[in-house]
Amino acid sequence: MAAPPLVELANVGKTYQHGATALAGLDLHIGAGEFVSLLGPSGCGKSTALRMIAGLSQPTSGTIRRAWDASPAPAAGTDCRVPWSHPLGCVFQEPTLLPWTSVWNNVYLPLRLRGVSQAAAKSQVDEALTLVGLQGFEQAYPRELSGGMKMRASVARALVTRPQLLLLDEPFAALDEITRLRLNDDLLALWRERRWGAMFITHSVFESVYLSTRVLVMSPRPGRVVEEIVIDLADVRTAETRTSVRYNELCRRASQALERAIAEASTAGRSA
Amino acid sequence: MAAPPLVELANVGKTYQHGATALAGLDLHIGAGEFVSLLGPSGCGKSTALRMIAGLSQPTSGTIRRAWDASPAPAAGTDCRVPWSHPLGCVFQEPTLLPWTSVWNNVYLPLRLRGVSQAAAKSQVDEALTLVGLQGFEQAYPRELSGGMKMRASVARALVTRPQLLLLDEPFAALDEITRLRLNDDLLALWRERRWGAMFITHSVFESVYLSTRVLVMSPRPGRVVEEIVIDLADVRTAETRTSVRYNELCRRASQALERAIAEASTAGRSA
Amino acid sequence: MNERSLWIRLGAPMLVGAALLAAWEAWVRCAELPKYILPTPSEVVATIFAQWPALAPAWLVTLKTMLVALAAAVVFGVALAALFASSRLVETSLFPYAVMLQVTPLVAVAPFIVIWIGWERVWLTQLVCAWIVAFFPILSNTTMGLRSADPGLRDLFTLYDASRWQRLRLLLAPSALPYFLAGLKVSANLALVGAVVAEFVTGTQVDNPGLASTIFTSQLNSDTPLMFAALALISLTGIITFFAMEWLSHLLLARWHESAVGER
Amino acid sequence: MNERSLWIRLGAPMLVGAALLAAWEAWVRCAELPKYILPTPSEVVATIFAQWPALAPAWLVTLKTMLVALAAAVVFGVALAALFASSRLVETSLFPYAVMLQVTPLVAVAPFIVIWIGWERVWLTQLVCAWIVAFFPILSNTTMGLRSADPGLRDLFTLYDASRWQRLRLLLAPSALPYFLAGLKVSANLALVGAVVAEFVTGTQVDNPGLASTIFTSQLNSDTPLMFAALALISLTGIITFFAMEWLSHLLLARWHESAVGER
Amino acid sequence: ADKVTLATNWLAQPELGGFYQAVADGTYARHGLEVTIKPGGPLVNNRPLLAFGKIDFLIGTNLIQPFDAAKQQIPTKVVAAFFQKDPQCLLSHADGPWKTWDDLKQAPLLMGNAGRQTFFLWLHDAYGFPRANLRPYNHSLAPFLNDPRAAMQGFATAEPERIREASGKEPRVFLLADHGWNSYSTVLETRNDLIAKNPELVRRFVDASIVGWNTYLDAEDTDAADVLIKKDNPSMTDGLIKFSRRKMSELELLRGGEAKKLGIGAIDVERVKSFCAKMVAAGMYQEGEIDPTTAVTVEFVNKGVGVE
Ligand SMILES: Nc1ncnc2c1ncn2[C@@H]1O[C@H](COP(=O)(O)OP(=O)(O)OP(=O)(O)O)[C@@H](O)[C@H]1O
Ligand SMILES: Nc1ncnc2c1ncn2[C@@H]1O[C@H](COP(=O)(O)OP(=O)(O)OP(=O)(O)O)[C@@H](O)[C@H]1O
Ligand SMILES: [Mg+2]
Ligand SMILES: [Mg+2]
Repeated sequence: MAAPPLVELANVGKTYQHGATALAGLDLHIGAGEFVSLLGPSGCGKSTALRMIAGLSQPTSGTIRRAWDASPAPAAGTDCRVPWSHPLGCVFQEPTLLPWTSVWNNVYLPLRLRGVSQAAAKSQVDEALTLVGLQGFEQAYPRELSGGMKMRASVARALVTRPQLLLLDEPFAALDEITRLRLNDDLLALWRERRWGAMFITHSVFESVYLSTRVLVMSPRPGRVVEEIVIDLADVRTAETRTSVRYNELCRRASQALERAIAEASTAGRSA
Repeated sequence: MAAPPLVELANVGKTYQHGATALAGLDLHIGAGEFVSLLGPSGCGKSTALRMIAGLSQPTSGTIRRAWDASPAPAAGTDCRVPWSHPLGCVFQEPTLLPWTSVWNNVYLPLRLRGVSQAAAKSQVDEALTLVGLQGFEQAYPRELSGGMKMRASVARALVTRPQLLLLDEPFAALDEITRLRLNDDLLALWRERRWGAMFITHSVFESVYLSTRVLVMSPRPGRVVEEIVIDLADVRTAETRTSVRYNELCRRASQALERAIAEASTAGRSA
Repeated sequence: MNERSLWIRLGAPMLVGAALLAAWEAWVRCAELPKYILPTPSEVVATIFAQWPALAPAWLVTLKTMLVALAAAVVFGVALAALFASSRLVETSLFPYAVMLQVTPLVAVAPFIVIWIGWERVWLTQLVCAWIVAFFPILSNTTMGLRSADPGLRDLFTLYDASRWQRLRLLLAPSALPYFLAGLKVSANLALVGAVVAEFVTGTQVDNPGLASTIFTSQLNSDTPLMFAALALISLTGIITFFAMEWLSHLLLARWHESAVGER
Repeated sequence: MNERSLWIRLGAPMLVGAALLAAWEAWVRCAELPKYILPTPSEVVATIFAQWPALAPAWLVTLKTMLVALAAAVVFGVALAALFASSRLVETSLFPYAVMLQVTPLVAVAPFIVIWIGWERVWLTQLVCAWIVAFFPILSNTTMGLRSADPGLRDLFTLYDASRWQRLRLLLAPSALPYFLAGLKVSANLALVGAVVAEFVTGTQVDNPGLASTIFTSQLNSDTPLMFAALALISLTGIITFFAMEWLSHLLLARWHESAVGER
Repeated sequence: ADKVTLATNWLAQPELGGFYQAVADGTYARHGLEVTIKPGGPLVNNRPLLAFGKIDFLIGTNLIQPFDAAKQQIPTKVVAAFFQKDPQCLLSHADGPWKTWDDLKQAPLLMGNAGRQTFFLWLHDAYGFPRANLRPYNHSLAPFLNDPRAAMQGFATAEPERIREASGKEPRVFLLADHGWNSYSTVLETRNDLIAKNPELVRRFVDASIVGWNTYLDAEDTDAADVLIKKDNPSMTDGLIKFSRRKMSELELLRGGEAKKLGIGAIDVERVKSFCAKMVAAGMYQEGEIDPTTAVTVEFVNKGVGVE
């Protein structure tokens, strides 16, 4: 955390056109190699924060600093046979696949946009598809996939560029627990190997503690970070981690923080 | 279970146009007042089964019998000031809200389609919205909602008609755990009051055991029911249920069944 | 759309228009073209004012034909598209006749339309001609739009036993709206051209002349400024209609459709 | 679309067509209408065969004008729509001129087009006229379509720093495709009408007369069967084009778009 | 040879035969001219081409448009008037109810756009033809043939034969010229600057055209010209050509009136003035709005060319 953060939000607020204030006074930073989870009640502004970090939406107050804004990505068309790295990878809450083309082409898309040829991308795309368990569905069209498979395709697309910062909006919510656990482990393994920064939005307290180096708990609308829990578990996490005392303690802490935040909300909601 | 089942699938198979077989030999029945959960790996055909029960897709083999096919619903336009009950309520895996109108109108839609006037529907719609915690967002448009809020609107729409059979496809996947637990309890309370039949697709083993009278575990593609777990917990379930020994034992059984099913799949997948 | 962007959207075309007109004026003046070859915009405007007593009623006549023909095109096009939406078989069986109606040149069939409707009913004949010209885009676009409803929403309506009419009104119609509006823009233009052409082929009127008579007479009389004045009124009508349609689109789609909403 | 539905979709319109033709034949025979008022379908068909040596080259001329005008309309309409998609300001500034071009009646501006292009280049003049008639629907529909891309996908392309061109080609173009295709159907019809009308207003190419010349000649000679023969060829062209477009739509949209896919 | 373009007011037809004759038999070539004929048509407006200088000569239907040109100060002039008598006529069915000129006022009158804006105004003013009786005319005979009570506009040299060919009966013909419509027809117009800069060329063209007309009217064999006409206008039949040629002679369209003495193309300025006065009386122009003498010039005609 000595290194300058990849992204830093200071006192960020967001009010939408019709007057809904989604965020107010959000402070948040993600350093290189950090795995930050965001926990918060439904509608508290997690997706809004993610979209702002990704540069897809502008805050109405406060500032956002992004490390990669200073050093721009290589121009499209540059020789890309060497594994190429885009600063950002993103899994939105919805799968957002191109309906008019195959799963393979959907995962290939970010590379294609950087001018990587199909042949050059093949191994990378196939690897990403295998990672999420979609081998055999390369030629299927999005409408022929189940809900969970669509999300997995979307995860594969985010991973295929080997990003420095990975933004994930509930990527595993539509998956059964076994697949989810497997993907958790796969993701962690990849993270240990590549040490990207990650912001992970989830509703599973267990998942957030298991994966993260830090868990941020947000309050309901207007959202801001109300609690920061540093996860001081060993880097390598296994099934045993889940039964460890520390893990369960951290989970309980996160759960309680969330509960507190929501309790506030429902009293606020009922009084409103 | 002595009463004739609301719906019964016998040896049902489904092969899609491009040759993908989603289901093969699926047997399943839901009785009145039963709360049946479906657990299964991603892509095993759960949504396909739900769509077939809802009559939105035809099986390519086997038979489906629906109790309400014999006694048709009252014709549209009949006097509906008395609370009216549609045989089916359905929450799809995606929110499927009408983008061009407000949340209120979206929840009102099923009543509107039966000729209920806005005034007559008001209390029912408002009640459903309050149940899912969307009070205050009646006039918002779907695109102004967060992912979880959209799903909640969809749940409200399914509940508003007081159906005899409720089909729910991962309705709470996009919700934080606190909201999810609250909605679980609310749903159970409603169920105890109205005793509808329910088919609940979920990826959370805990949720399935907590809510159901019966849990069905499905094998991967082509899907069929490989294990049936009768949940013999007391009807009234509370936070204490979750710490009970029996509950945890049932959860473990369900988990293991799921794990076995998926282990088969991945060996099959790798050999394929 | 906020205040500022509204002003830009009205101001920008006006600026471009003003610049073009100025260039035209300058060019004609420098090249010293006589006005029977190409009048300057100022001459055209002067002609519009000078001839207003004759132009205004002619404009109204054409406008009336255009609007009624457009209304008929909307009613008929939408109704037929709704019929087509009910069955693919009906659609493929009848669509070719709609195509035939549109591709048959008015100049050729006008005499037969005249005989069929009765040659005393000139205005009705013109209306039918303009309508024939205008209705196809609405039909074609609305048909495509009605087919483009989201399958998830279709399922929802099936589930709740929506009647055909409910499905049409509450699901298909809103889904088709953006397509319909794109078609409406084309049809509005065609109704205008159709109104003018219809007057040409059914004979310029002596008693209630429309703009086609003005154009024809001015051509016959080599009165180029008057012809340009009439053409300017036609263009103006087209442009006003266009912006009215844009505004209608905005009104109907603003809160939900991708083509109209701003930031998510 | 499976084999069976393909046959139904081709068979149904043919059956309806056959029934209508039979009714027409019967009616004309019973009413004993002289053929200069209304010929029977069999007379029309006989005329097509008898006059084939004259009709065929005329048909080819009109067909050529139509196809080239349509191609130009597609190229220009799509290019302009792409330009409009790049900026809302450009769009509102220039769209009115596209409207003007479309609403100005050809009969009025044809002499100026002839002067501008040169009266010797008759075919080019006709081409330009037919193009003017045909291009607007493509422009209008494609513009609407380019705006209708899913906002989530737009975000995706922004995130990955897609260039304008990549965004256009990989995102906007496929999203606009259903709109474009609806517009194409209208434009194809208009290109056909435009090709005929252009020949009327610019004068026949003396060496290569098209169907307009046939129509006019037959009108002068009261050779109604010949006129219907020419009109039949025009209708046939329109219908064939229509089915070609349907087939193209099916080919391009079948695997993914709501308007074309069958069961989910 | 000088390249010259002549645009006509209609498709190729015997009523323009003299010009085609001069092309076909080399008369123009012998006068040092290489002439291209650009035919007109029902919706073709060749007139602006003359003002723009894209063509050199234009055939006008009658004197109205030259008057309009004078009114708009367009620098063009009539240099020759080929038809001394306008063949414009009204037609009624042979077995229909309309037997006299006055009967026609009750008839539904099929009339195209140009007629409505020119001679109908005169018919209305001078004879009280009611506007309400106007019916659309698109050069199709079907509406006329369909209704025995109908009357329609026509050229006395063509429509009677077209009607006879279609229905077997020749209609009744009422020449406007017999009732006071004394416009010239098939007038040759050109630009003033051409007259000023190259009067020699204008003279050659007028002379050659007169020679062409004389040949076309006199020769037994006008096959070369007729082939050209039929090629440019496929609706022409030999029967129609024969009929037109016969009618042109019978009605003395080219050689009647002043042309008897002064030769084909003759222009009598007094007659032009008188026609103009009639049009002013009919309300087509304001008093004094037009100086008819600026619309025509006799510089190139009245020389007795071709008169034996
Ligand atoms: N385009 C919009 N216009 C107006 N309000 C919006 C818009 N998008 C989001 N909001 C509001 O902002 C708030 C935060 O939304 P956001 O999507 O960030 O929530 P979230 O934390 O991601 O919730 P969830 O867990 O349910 O996905 C919500 O209350 C929502 O109603
Ligand atoms: N329209 C379709 N065409 C072809 N194959 C399809 C289609 N819809 C679904 N499938 C296939 O059928 C299988 C079952 O899909 P289904 O949506 O029922 O899965 P699911 O159990 O709901 O999965 P999830 O938990 O991921 O939602 C999947 O393998 C999918 O690829
Ligand atoms: Mg969200
Ligand atoms: Mg599913």
